[in-house]
Amino acid sequence: MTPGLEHFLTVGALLFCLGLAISLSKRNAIGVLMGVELMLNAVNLTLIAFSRFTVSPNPIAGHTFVVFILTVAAAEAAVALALAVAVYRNRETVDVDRLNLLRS
Amino acid sequence: MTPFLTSDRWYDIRDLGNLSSAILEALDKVLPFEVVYILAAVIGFVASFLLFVLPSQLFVGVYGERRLIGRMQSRLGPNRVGPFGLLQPIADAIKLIQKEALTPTQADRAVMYVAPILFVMPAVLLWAVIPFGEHMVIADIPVSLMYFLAVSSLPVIATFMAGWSANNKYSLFGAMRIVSMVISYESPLVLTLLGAVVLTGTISLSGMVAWADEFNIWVVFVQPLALVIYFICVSAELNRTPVDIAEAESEIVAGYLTEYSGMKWGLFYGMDIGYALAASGFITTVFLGGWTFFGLEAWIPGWLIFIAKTYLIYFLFIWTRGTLPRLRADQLMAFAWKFLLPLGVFNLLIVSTERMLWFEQDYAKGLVYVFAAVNIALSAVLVYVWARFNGYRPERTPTRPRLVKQAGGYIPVGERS
Amino acid sequence: MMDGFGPSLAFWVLAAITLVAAGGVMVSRNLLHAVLFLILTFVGVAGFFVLLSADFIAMAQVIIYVGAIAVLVLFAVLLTPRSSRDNSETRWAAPGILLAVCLAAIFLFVVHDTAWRTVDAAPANLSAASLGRALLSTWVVPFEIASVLLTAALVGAIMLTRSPEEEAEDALA
Amino acid sequence: MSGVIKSEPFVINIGPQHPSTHGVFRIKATVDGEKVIDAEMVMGYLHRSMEKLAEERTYTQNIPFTDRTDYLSSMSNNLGYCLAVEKLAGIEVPPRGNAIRVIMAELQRLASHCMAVGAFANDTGAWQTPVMWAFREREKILDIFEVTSGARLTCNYMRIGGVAFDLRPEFEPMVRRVLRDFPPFIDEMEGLLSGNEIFIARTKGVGVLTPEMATNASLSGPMLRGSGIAWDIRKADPYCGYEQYDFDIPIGYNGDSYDRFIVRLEEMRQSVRIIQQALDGLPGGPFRTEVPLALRPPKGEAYARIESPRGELGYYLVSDEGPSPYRFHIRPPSFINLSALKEMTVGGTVADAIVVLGSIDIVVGEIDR
Repeated sequence: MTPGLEHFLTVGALLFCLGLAISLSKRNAIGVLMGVELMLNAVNLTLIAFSRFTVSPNPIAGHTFVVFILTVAAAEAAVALALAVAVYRNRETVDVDRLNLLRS
Repeated sequence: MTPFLTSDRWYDIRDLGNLSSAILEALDKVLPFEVVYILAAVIGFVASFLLFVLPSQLFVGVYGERRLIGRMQSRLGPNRVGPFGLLQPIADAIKLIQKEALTPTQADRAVMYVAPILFVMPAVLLWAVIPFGEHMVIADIPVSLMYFLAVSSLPVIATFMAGWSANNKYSLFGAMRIVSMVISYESPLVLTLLGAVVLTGTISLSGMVAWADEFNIWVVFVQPLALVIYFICVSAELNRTPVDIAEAESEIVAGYLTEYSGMKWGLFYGMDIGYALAASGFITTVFLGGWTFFGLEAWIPGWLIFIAKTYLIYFLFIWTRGTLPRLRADQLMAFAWKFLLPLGVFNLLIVSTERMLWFEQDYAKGLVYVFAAVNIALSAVLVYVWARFNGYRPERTPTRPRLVKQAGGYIPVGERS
Repeated sequence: MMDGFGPSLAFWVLAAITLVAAGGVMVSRNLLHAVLFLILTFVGVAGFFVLLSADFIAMAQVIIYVGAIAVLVLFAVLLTPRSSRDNSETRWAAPGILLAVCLAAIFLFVVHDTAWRTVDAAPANLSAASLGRALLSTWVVPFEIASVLLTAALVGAIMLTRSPEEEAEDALA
Repeated sequence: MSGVIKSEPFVINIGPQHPSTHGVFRIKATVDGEKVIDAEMVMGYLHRSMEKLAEERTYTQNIPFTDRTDYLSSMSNNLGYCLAVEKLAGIEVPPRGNAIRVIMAELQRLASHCMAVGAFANDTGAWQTPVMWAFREREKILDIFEVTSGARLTCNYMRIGGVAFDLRPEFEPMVRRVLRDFPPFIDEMEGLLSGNEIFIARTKGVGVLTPEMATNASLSGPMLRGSGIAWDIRKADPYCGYEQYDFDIPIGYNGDSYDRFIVRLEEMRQSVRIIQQALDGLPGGPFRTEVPLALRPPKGEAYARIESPRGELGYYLVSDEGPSPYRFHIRPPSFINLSALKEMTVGGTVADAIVVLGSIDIVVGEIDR
């Protein structure tokens, strides 16, 4: 079967949902971050697939979006990991269930 | 289709010799075009592997390096197996294959098995985009410089896996060090290459060679600082002495390789050389004009020039390895962030300005020679000034101790005895 | 245009690799294994980009995700202690997974129910050069903002991870 | 040390099997990331109970034991022991014997410092090149020892009352060749390492010993001189006629590893000067005072000390008029110098700890005896 737009979009959707499931269900803050990265990747895949397959006067726009997402993902990963390390240093844990300082 | 598959310049074996071209032309008449095309690519790959990669690996990488280092250290080096010890690498390989591949009980077995394989794959893939000569490139993709950078960032993962999976503290040290070092050295590395890219206006390696051919000047003359920084960064990424902190023998035994034995260790060892050779080839292509030599390539085959230049750069790797002590991990970090990165930014600024000037002069051919002269002077000044700014004070470190005639107590510095 | 055996095979192999690796991130108990699976996913997505004629983006994906982000994640894992390196689920795992499954169903329905207007031939100007031109003409303001964002993230990450001793050292200096 | 990586503290064993511990020595280091926060020295892997064994053997039979304590400077160890016995029994050594002893001790210092400097460079990561260069020069000295005493490493050459054999005719040209080759070699090492920015970065300010710390730990030798203290037994308490020779004591500036390194290099220059003078003024006459083989020194005790390549090497002997010593004790410089290791390593990185250990120049045979 020849892969078309639907195929790429399906992979992107599945990847996104897997990322969502990971980020919602993982206990470890770094695990949550990995889920977020997977979701971003899925979005990138979808954007590139659209830019390649759909009729558009300016198909490079999809690529531009992906470049920005890459940038944001790098910044997000750096800050999130710094947060995880800082949280670990202060609370001795990166378990998101136990980061409940605000609970009465 | 994809740019990888549609590029019309695949590896062309016809440049290598008349015999193979005759065979291929004969085949062309009986077989469909695509089959001959793919056949030529396969033969080209195998030929380049047999003619360059394998001999380089074994006889320049293993034998030549050991022999040269031996001479630098006033010993003979391998000289027993075969004529001049030339078969030593093969004897080593046989020995390594015979050895038992040990795995520690508490190790992460799967990861430990996969790591050497993952380490080998990128080393082979790297050669795909290096042009050995005119049309002699396996995949002439438009983003080959990016491809090289991308693929050469993969072995880090393998070395990390190796270091982490062995469940040995020294290995873990090696893994931590290599991860932190790669984070630090990736940025100056890419920044300096950006200098070369801005100057030549292409991210295709063939395009860079073509630029050098067109303007009759190598990138290194216009970008001397970029080559120096790139060489240091790539040594750091490849774990070559003086920056081999991830497998620093005198500190952490063998770093991530501590628990490896047999051919699994041999793969790491051999591919270390493979990466250094690939990096030499990359430097040759980007900075030294690849297979061109100011018109000499009309008489000498281009691939011979390319190999000669590659070995010359590889000799530099061997030379630094035989001479210099090793920096400490935190000093290396500081060196990357405080010294190389700002210099890379300066370099990029300079070359961007020049490119702008050049654009306004409609890419006049003579102007690039002026840039070369300016840049060489400017680089020397920049390095010196920036080093002084970073606290480089050689005159404050006396190389001779004080001398006193009489035994006695403590003599404070500055007091005459 | 995606005809021929090669691209089809590549697509199915890449899809299998990517999704299985993403599933590996979900199910592996060891956090380090999860990161390694994540890296495999990134490489698979890069392969998709190559298949979609986005060669520059593919290379950038490998350099940034595999070379930088994954290495950062590995580093963060090493900096947290061995005891907290498990990758187990929280108490709220079941609703989260349920939500993801529902969302997947919706997505798949939308994807397959819409009549996409697609072209067969790849657009001509998807090269790195045109991307660079677009970034520095049409999209120059977001481009500059992105660079500011990166700088802010760099500074922020450094400030977040400084230990009290280092602050004290700097206060003395 | 703000640039180092931190993690949870864990214990790492540097040694007993480690490329840089110069023998079977072990540092149990507690590290936080790369930073050493605690270090415990574990020794005794090479203990051979020499001090007790020596009480069962005659005074002359004990000389080979002293070869095997500091096996990198056996001549100096022979000399220290013989001096102690001579002091105990009141034996005079003829001038020729003394001059030969001085030449041998200084040659031994050259050989030992070659090893120290080369191994230290190896510890900083200069992969094998300096150590091979140093071995090339050391080889010439070992050849001299072989010609003179018949052995290269464990020479067993000194005797109570002098030396075992007279010098052979080949001796003088061989020593002259060493004297000719050594100053260029030292300059070469200086060019390769002393001015090397990486080497300076690795060693400068690493393992700093203040003069107070050095004296409190009763250090000696290049360790003490590196901290800027002008102390040399050859000057302070001359033996074997060292007072006749003209030489200087090199002293360092800050007491870091780099200073200890340049002090060792300079000591090699001074040793060349001493050998030159001793060889030029080599007196004739007997090379040994004849002493009975089963020597029974009068009741009493004696302590003789010399400046071995590693520092103050002392031998303490108690005699009960028997044929063997009642008590035999060695003050090994390596062992005493090692006592400052913890202070120097804690707070640095693992890589620094290796450099510091290399700069102490230990010989495990001497530590464990």
